[in-house]
Amino acid sequence: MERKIYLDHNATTPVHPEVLEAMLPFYQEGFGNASSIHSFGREAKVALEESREKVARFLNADPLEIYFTSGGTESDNLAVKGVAWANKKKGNHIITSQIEHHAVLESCKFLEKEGYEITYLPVDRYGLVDHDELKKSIKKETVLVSIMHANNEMGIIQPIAELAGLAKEKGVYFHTDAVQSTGKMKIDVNELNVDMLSLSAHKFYGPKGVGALYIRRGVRLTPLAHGGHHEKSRRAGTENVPGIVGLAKALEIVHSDMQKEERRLKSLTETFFKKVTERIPDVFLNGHPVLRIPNTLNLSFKGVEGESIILNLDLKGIGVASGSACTSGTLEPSHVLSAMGVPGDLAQSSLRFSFGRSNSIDDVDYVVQLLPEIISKLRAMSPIYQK
Amino acid sequence: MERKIYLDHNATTPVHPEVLEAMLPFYQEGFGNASSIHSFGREAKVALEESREKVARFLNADPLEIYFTSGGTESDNLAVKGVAWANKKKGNHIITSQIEHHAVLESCKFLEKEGYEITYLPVDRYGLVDHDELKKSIKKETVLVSIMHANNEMGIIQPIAELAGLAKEKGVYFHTDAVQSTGKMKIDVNELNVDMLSLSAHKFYGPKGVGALYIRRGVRLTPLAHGGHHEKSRRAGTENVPGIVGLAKALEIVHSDMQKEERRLKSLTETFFKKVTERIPDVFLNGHPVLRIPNTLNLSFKGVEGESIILNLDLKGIGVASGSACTSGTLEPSHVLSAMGVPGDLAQSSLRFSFGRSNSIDDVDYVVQLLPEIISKLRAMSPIYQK
Amino acid sequence: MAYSAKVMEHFQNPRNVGEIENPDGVGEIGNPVCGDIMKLYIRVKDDRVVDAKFKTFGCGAAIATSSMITELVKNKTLEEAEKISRQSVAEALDGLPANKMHCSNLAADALHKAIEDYKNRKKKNE
Amino acid sequence: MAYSAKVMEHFQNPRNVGEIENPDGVGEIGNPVCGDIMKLYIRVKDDRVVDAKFKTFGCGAAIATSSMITELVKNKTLEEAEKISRQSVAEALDGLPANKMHCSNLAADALHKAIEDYKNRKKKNE
Ligand SMILES: Cc1ncc(COP(=O)(O)O)c(C=O)c1O
Ligand SMILES: Cc1ncc(COP(=O)(O)O)c(C=O)c1O
Repeated sequence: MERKIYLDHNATTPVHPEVLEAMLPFYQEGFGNASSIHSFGREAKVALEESREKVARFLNADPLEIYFTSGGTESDNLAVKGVAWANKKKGNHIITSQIEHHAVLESCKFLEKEGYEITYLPVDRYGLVDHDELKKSIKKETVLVSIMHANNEMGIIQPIAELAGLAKEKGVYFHTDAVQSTGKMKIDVNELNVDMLSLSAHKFYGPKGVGALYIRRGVRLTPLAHGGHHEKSRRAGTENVPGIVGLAKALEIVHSDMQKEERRLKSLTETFFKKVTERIPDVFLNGHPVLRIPNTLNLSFKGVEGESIILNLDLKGIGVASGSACTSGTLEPSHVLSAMGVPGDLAQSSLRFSFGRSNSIDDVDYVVQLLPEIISKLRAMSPIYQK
Repeated sequence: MERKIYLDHNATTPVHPEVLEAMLPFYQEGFGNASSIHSFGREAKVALEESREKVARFLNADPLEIYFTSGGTESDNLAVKGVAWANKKKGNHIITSQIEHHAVLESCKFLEKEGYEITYLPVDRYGLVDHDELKKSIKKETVLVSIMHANNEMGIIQPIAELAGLAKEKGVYFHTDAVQSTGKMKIDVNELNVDMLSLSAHKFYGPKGVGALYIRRGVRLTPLAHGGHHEKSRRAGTENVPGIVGLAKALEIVHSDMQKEERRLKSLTETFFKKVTERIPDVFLNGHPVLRIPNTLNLSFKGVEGESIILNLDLKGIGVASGSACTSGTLEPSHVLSAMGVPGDLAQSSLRFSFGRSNSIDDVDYVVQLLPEIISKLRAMSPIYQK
Repeated sequence: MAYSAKVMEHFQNPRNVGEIENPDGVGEIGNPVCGDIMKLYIRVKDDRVVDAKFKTFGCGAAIATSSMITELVKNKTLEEAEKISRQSVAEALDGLPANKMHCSNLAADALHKAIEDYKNRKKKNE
Repeated sequence: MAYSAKVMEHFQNPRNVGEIENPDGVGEIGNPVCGDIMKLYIRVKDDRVVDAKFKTFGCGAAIATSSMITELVKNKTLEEAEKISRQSVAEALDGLPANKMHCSNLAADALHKAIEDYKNRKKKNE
């Protein structure tokens, strides 16, 4: 069989075998509806609440503050729109950053059309939001600040605790999209000082289609999905028990060896970066060099468009992602690179390598061995590359 | 082991073994993100689009008209709020019925608070919406009529094609919540003449946390979840590929022997009803006697409160549901029975038996044998029951 | 919702179900919240509740609290019986689910009504 | 997004990559939609395109269409070459994914620019 190397763990991850094992009993045996009062339902309910407790424990939250959703996108939408709708009387101003995931950005754009005012904070060339910019932007009408923890494209980590402190001082709710940081580093909602935090199971070896929103006690928020009294009436819909059990189990697993895995991934990415830059000229790291999650490298290969590299790697069984316009569907290159001031052609030339549990140093060596030839072949074809 | 009999298939169903088998390859092998362009992603994308085609085929729709969601609740919310938001310029009036599922009712109540006008159509004592009432209610400002196909509590089937025809005549969108009918009877969006139709996989032996909304080409609708370009930008969020594959497979399975299973379930429920009423006096069938899905019986046991029956059956391993206030969480008895004009004490005395694939005539016999003693014990305790 | 073992035990084997013929006091109460109905009968001798029986149309919690209160009240003086509160019934049952607390009101209220009824009758007869 | 086998074949083995020294015409075009850039060189003899080469900074579709158009145009008269449209390139590649159709514009536009360039040079020399 052809060798397959997956270097796109920020897009999604395979379900961990123990996660799947934990989920299986709830498809056919413990399949009840957690709202039913008979034994079938109670069994599901117990699993649901145990999962909630587990998740709360790993986030240093109270189980009553954990709400299960269908994923990161729903969590983000619920946080942003939910707070906006519920706090109309206080104001109609929301602050976010230019580098958020589309789930936050598009929620904000939707609210903008509804008459809300949105401030999109700029970032510096490393991708960091400026403390003073945030401070200046908060005003009487501000009801929410939403700034992501780790950026999905770059891996940059924002100093959330500090930024959230500014919001808290002014009595403004703070939400963070922790979809990319959860599972890759310690998450403590109190240390982070946030009122809401989004996460998505499939980013940390859990199943797709399930996520959670941490909502600190006391936060006023209108539901996105109305219906039954599930999730304390904040998120209606029959609970996806196998998925929720899987989410909790996945969180448990990533926590069981987090520091070790952090160190391992950091070493893999560092080795990869070192070898790539040794063997290929004109490669640039995008985003902050240090404030980053351990698994992610965003590199620009001058003179070569991202998709054309992806396709060549794909032909060798290697899966990576790019922020190039031609793969994004929007036909615009990465809004994150644009916000960081990366010039258009370098933005078009960017590739994201995101490592994970399945990767070893062998994978690094394999990719590093193939990449130079691919890049030089493409550069030979490029009208804008001069050695 | 204690005998277990599940008679609550309208609440949820166990995942069919073949469904689980179809899902499994997408947790660890074909785990890619369907938006990724590398081979991992393409494999997921193929599975996603094949599932969409399958679902479309069974509904007699076009694959482009099938949108996957996180379940029935989300589908209902998306249809109701989505159309309301997108068609503000045309009008702010929505028509629904008093017996809808909470996912539709609460969406309407939310819109009411936002300034929309909602008409909640009454039903007759059999639970049927009146054709003329609907006709009278449609006005210039009406943008949507949402009336459910089969009611979850009673099993009553509305004459959707007829009702939808009225809406169509006036150029008003028609949505139907087919969460309870899908999998239990043939669903053809063209015969039903609807513009939108909600379904939820876990009601027909598929997994929880995944559903679909059929949206006829040309319907204007604002998304509920904003973000990436998934589902043609109408429902953002990484696609739950295993869940979606499971949904499609489940639909395939229920379609493979639908007529046979319909007949079998009809015979089971008829036998059950006959035997129960033979052995227990003062039992009343709620809802239309004929226009009903084949698996559902809603019975009122005069003088006895629903939860107390459920608990007694539960002690014998039998799972059923009730519409009694004390199990609903809302502390109000079934809004459906109220709308049908069933008196309060009979509403409190109602029990829903919903049969499914796991049930045989043995189950009927077993329950029918236990039930008389339970009812007479409780009636002996009842201050309102006189023989 | 999960009932305690004690609730389930009383629900399965309710004590003192029935009516007392020619009772000394009767308390009937309908729960406006959920529609449950309870009827509590007492027999009083020398200012002491010597017997209590109930009939209840209601959920598991309503039946268990009914059963429990008839146990609690037996052989109590009227003064002691009047002190039996909603809370004491729930506690005696090792607690009730949060969304069922309203059901424990039923039993205590019916008892207090029955005692009131006994007192009214006595007054009339005096 | 799924590319046809033909697209992938041209992407993997692009024909006529490079520059023509002292070309008779050059067409350079940047795709304003997605930022791709293509440079197409032609050699013309007796009103016939006898050679064509390209350099492209772009996605799979951009590279494949570039390669394909150099093949299509070779040995065509200028008149014939001018008739090569965006559509004909896409068709020659057994189609392109819907969201990549804009990339096929690149190659056809670059060719037409190169021919125009050739004609302008010729006019100047006349
Ligand atoms: C930072 C971030 N937020 C939100 C999301 C959305 O999560 P999901 O796709 O699970 O809805 C993603 C991933 O797609 C992400 O990387
Ligand atoms: C008629 C009806 N509509 C909608 C729903 C909601 O579906 P889900 O629980 O999958 O969100 C249900 C079931 O709960 C239902 O029976």
